Amino acid sequence: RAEDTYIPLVSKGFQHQFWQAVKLGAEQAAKAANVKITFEGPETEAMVDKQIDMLSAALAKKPQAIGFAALDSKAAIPLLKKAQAAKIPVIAFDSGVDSDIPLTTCTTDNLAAAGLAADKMAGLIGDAGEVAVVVHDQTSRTGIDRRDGFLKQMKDKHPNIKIVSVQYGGGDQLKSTEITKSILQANPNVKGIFGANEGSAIGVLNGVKEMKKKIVVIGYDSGKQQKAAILSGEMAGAITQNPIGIGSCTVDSAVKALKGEKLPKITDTGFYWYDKSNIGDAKIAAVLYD
Amino acid sequence: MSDPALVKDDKDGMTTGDAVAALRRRLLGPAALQKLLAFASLVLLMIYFSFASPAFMQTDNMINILQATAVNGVLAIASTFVIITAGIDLSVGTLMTFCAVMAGVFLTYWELPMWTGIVAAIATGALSGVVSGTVITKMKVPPFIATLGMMLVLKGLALVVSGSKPIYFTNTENFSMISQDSLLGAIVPDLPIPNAALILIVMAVFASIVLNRTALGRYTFAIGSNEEAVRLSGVNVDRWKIIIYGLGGAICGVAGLLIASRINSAQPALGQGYELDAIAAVVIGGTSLSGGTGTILGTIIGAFIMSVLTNGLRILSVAQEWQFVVTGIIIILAVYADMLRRKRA
Amino acid sequence: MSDPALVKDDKDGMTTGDAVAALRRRLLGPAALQKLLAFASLVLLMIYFSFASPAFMQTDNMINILQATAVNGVLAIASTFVIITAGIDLSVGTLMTFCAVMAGVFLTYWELPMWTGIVAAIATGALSGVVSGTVITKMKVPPFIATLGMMLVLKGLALVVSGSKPIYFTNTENFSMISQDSLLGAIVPDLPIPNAALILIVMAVFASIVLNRTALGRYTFAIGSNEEAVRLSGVNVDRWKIIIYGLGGAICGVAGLLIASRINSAQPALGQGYELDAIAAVVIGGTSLSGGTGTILGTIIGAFIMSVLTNGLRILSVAQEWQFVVTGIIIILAVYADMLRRKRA
Amino acid sequence: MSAPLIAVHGLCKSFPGVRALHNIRFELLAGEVHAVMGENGAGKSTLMKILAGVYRKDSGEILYDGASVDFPGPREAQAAGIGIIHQELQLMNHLTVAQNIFIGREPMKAFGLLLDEDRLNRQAAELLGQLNLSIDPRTTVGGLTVAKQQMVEIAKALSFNSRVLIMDEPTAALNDREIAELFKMIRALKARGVGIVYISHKMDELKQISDRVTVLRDGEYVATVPTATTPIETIIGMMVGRSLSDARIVGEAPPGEIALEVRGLNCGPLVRDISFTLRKGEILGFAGLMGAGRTEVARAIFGADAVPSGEIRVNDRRVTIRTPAHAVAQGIGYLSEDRKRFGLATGMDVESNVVMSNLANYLALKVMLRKRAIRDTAGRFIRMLNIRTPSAAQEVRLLSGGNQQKIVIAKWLDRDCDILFFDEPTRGIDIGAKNEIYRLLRALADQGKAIVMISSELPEVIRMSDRIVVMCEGRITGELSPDEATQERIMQLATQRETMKAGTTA
Ligand SMILES: Nc1ncnc2c1ncn2[C@@H]1O[C@H](COP(=O)(O)OP(=O)(O)OP(=O)(O)O)[C@@H](O)[C@H]1O
Ligand SMILES: Nc1ncnc2c1ncn2[C@@H]1O[C@H](COP(=O)(O)OP(=O)(O)OP(=O)(O)O)[C@@H](O)[C@H]1O
Ligand SMILES: [Mg+2]
Ligand SMILES: [Mg+2]
Repeated sequence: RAEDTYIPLVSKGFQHQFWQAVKLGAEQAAKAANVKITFEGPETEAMVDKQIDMLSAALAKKPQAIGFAALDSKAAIPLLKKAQAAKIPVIAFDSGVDSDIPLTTCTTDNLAAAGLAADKMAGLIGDAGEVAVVVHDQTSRTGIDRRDGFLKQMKDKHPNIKIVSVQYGGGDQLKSTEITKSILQANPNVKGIFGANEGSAIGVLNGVKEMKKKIVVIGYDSGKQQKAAILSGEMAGAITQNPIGIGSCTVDSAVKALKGEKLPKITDTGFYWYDKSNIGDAKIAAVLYD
Repeated sequence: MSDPALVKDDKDGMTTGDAVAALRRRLLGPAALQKLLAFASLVLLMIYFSFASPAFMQTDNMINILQATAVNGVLAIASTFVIITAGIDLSVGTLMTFCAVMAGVFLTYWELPMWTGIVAAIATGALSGVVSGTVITKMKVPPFIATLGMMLVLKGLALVVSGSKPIYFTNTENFSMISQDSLLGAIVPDLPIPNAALILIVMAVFASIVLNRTALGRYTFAIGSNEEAVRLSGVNVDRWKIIIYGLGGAICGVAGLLIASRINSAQPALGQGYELDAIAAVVIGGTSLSGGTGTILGTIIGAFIMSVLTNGLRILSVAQEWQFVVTGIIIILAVYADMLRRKRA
Repeated sequence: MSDPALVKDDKDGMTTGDAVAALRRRLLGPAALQKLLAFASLVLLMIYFSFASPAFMQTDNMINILQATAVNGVLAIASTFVIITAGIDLSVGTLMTFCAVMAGVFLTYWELPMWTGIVAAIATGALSGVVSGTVITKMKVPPFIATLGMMLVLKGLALVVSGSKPIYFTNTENFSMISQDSLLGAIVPDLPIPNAALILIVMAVFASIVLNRTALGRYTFAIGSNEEAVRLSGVNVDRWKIIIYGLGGAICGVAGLLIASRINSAQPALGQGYELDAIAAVVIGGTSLSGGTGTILGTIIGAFIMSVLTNGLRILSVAQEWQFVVTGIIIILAVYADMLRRKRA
Repeated sequence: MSAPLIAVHGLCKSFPGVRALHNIRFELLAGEVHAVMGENGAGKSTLMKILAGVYRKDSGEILYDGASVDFPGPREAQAAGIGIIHQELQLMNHLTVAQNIFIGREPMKAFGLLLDEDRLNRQAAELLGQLNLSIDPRTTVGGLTVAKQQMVEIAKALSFNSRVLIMDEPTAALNDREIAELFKMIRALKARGVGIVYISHKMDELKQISDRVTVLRDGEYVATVPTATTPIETIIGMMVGRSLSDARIVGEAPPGEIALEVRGLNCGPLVRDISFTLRKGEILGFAGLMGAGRTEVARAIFGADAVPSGEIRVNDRRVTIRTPAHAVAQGIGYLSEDRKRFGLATGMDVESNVVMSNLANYLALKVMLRKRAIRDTAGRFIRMLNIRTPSAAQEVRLLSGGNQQKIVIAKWLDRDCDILFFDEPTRGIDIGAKNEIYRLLRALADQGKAIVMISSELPEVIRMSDRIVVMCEGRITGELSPDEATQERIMQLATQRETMKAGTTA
């Protein structure tokens, strides 16, 4: 029976708003499908082993299916094999696993999304000049992909733009603020900064404001402050994934798998550029969170 | 027996000449020199960074550093009290966050006027400190564990109370003024020192007075020096320790207001890890972890060493992984320098 | 005057009857009872979770718990030595990571045979411990700061050496066996206890022997009890302290191997925060942070309390923010229970 | 006769494994100095701690001013007018003298918000003045000598204006002048009607100051007698159950060859141009006032502090000693005067402390401890030195002060050093045990060991030494043979300050 169906989601984190939005999407889908879910993730995206412990505990509860956002593409493979042996369907979300066990992966192409941010940045600063990046993490998948996507696009497509600094603020608004201020202090000619997740973007915004600079700020993800900054023009725009969509996709795919439906290898939940002009569009508003 | 110069101070009828001589001694004597030496690491760092990058020694960067020191500085002041008692408080970081969240609850969820939020943050901090102090004194749980437990409890509660999402101060537009505006700049336009730095200074002066001129301060040192002796002297050590932890908590409440006003929101997931920075600042500033000694001035210098270092390395665009290495080494060297200075004195 | 039972042990000529009585006393006497009581918190937790969820008390889940305890347990063993000397080691977490990275460098980057990776990890740990110990003894930097500095240095170095990305053990397929396979399960199919748990037990036995039956262990306790007295007894305290930190570091190297083999990679950003879990386990296990007392058995119990708690709360699907709150409270209560037990004894 | 201030009946107190007090009687009158005597571990301190509210009694009755009391803590006892000077110093080392004295009773100003430091210092200066103490109230206590710290403790206890004042070995670290000063204070208090309990192991003080003596033995009440009419020998007899002699203790053979030679040793202000020789089989006494620098000389030779300049020769071989480990390797041992801080790991058991400096001798395969051998050694010393402990596994901190001192001695006996510095070896030790220690030192010398005995008790130095070196202000001011050595002669050298020395030769 559907209401006895239990699907734990083991995520990469839970405190950040991005993951809270994924959780929201998953809960909505679970309610619609009348299944029970839980959602948990380690405190930082470095804690690969803690995530493995969470996955073990989730499997111990003998769930009907499982959702998993791997912090490391290889580390969990033995456990996933165990799940496969126990005939528990696995749905990957956010980023994939080096294995064909997951029936599908609900994800966004972070590299391409950050590339789009680079294109937008180039357009806004006239395709030349100095640019800096504030990233949340230098070892987590999302941090690496967003950084590399942005840098590669700049190098390949916008050779006149120079990246003067890439620094990491742990997604901590205060640290990111201080980092931004130091970047602006050391590089007064910077024309734009890209903040690679919500905390970094808010930090960049604060830092630019405190230094009383007028430069192009591009953010990532959403949240009340970013939305307000885009409306007020302090932020030029931001990339958003569809976290709510990722969450609902994960649960929906799991439910489909339990019904025996065939799933595509990858379910792209998409990403979007939003700015003052389109922030009100229904399609955009649906993927933003507060 | 004792230094005659010192004894003379005792006498009530000092002549003007005596007073001048005393002042000179105070400013130029070996004790003053020793205090100046405490600044040595800080000054050395600043000189180095000034030569290494022209962007460092500029008014606006100095103001950046002032502002960047505020939160850690206030947390370090809170920690100083506890550390002088030979205790430790690992919960300062998450307590700061929890206080910020409580301010958010009052101001945004309940739409109350701004002063209530300020009171709420400080009262929450004091209350939590009192709880820690009670666990430590009445349940005899060592401070490290009691405050480690509180760290987790407060981290959880901050998430619970805020609903795991940031609280924005939408109802109190001028909340951000607390830390970001510059009262001083409004009077002296050339000195746009942000309020955050002013608050740090005010807290430092307040803490210095409490530590050096009140009974609370006296018992802080006494307990850190020999708790059993204080107890045998008939002092209610438990009560004073609870008060000291409560005071530390209240000061964390101020830090909570500062950070919330700085980033214009209460971020429930932030805070863990800040306690180590605060403790490092305290120890770099010459306060001993085994208790009984310490100064607020030292703590402030320690906090500035930490933020000058971070700021300078960032201005030099040192790769982040190397920033960790350098920071680790400098923390050790700064404390080593302080040891040497003390030994020579 | 004194308890005759205690004195009798001294005499050489014990009769068989005496021996039996002694054995009985050892197993059933108040001392033994007291030791059993140390398990009380652990047993209570396990009973509670067994009733609360059928999924808890199952072989699979017990094996999960064993597996999950291994890394923290080994780190806690390393911390036990240092804490008994009245020191502290905040670098155990990042050192573990750095050792794992070094194993990765040997095995994957340089493609050397597996034993070299094992040696590299342990030697790196020992070396780093020796550096901490030297900073503490020769530069007289307090352990808290020396190891806080080392924590940052090692965190940075792990990123530098690995190039800020995970190192996979692609060249040594069976590296994952170290922790994940089950030697025991191969012999007794019903007991598929993972090697990680076996290694934890081996390390615990080894550490117990070192602590209780060697000169190193005796000096560990003596230094924690009164370092100055030991020095004035003509013991080269500095050298022994460096050895003790070195031993702690080497044990962290074992933890590094365990975690790397568990997650099949060396993750350079992992590790910070693990030191607090390790210290909590040590203190819950009855070792005093002020030095001079402690047991490895207690530490192991402490580590199990931590992992049973974490696992149980997850199995009960307690909301994560509440998990923090509950964990914080239980840590405090477990140490409180241990205090009560000691006081009564 | 008035009703007693304190009356104790049938008091019992046990610690785990130890029956510290059993069925104790005790009585204190107003205006009386009542000495409590007994061997180490007899239960004196325990009884006093119960009276002062530090410990709770197990059973029995305490009448204070005729009313039954049971103080839950020291604060309550103090409030009721019972003050105590603890045997072990209880000071806050980082605080100043004045701050220590008035802890918990600080004068305030600004409506009770701020401390009135000036008044605090003035009050302290007054109090110290009454005691004739030249201590600046603003110096930090941690930097004072043990003697001065002891005086601070006394000043603090006096400042309470208590009706009962308990003094647990207040003179253990004081010199004669300071003791005389203290006795003056005690007489003044007595005249004011304060009841004083006085504990000491120095028998000569009894007659000087006390009115009555209560003797305890093994935690039991023995007798209460008036001091004036009871011979000291009788009291000693009641304490130890036998009589003791106080004849000079001389060696069997004349001293042998030179074991240690020190030439021109300098180390800080308290070790200035020290030269002396020490022979095998000899006991060399180091006399002097507190603060003369004798401890510093011993510590300098032992490598415990900064490396000294000058020459040290052991068995006619020049040696460099930088750490205590070097010193011990050269066969030099040092027993500190402050056993709690420098002598013992008090949290560990008796046996661990006994073998502390000699652990290498108890190892199998160079790493594993030979536990049985350790226990045997501990047992041997417990019997030999008559250490009162329930077992070799008892924690040292639970033993009485005198028994702790014996464990320090056992530690160095076990190490079997050829040159031994005993710094105040009998401080806080009862008269019976003192005699044992004297005999022990002499026996060691007779075995060929070279011994330096630092002591502030002149009779003891004279009684024990084959030669006496006297120090003053960091210098050696003279050397005396036992025949020339009188208390007067030693005191003269010990006070030969540099200013007075001009023109004279030492
Ligand atoms: N806290 C304690 N726990 C266990 N035993 C104790 C404790 N305090 C004292 N004792 C024991 O009680 C007995 C009496 O000790 P106490 O300190 O009263 O002796 P004392 O007469 O003052 O000796 P001394 O002259 O050496 O100071 C001793 O055997 C001692 O070991
Ligand atoms: N920690 C310290 N810091 C500064 N001065 C000290 C310290 N310890 C001792 N002193 C000084 O050293 C001097 C000698 O002290 P101490 O009483 O130990 O001398 P001593 O001659 O060895 O006495 P004793 O008769 O006890 O052996 C004192 O004048 C004291 O002021
Ligand atoms: Mg006593
Ligand atoms: Mg001395």
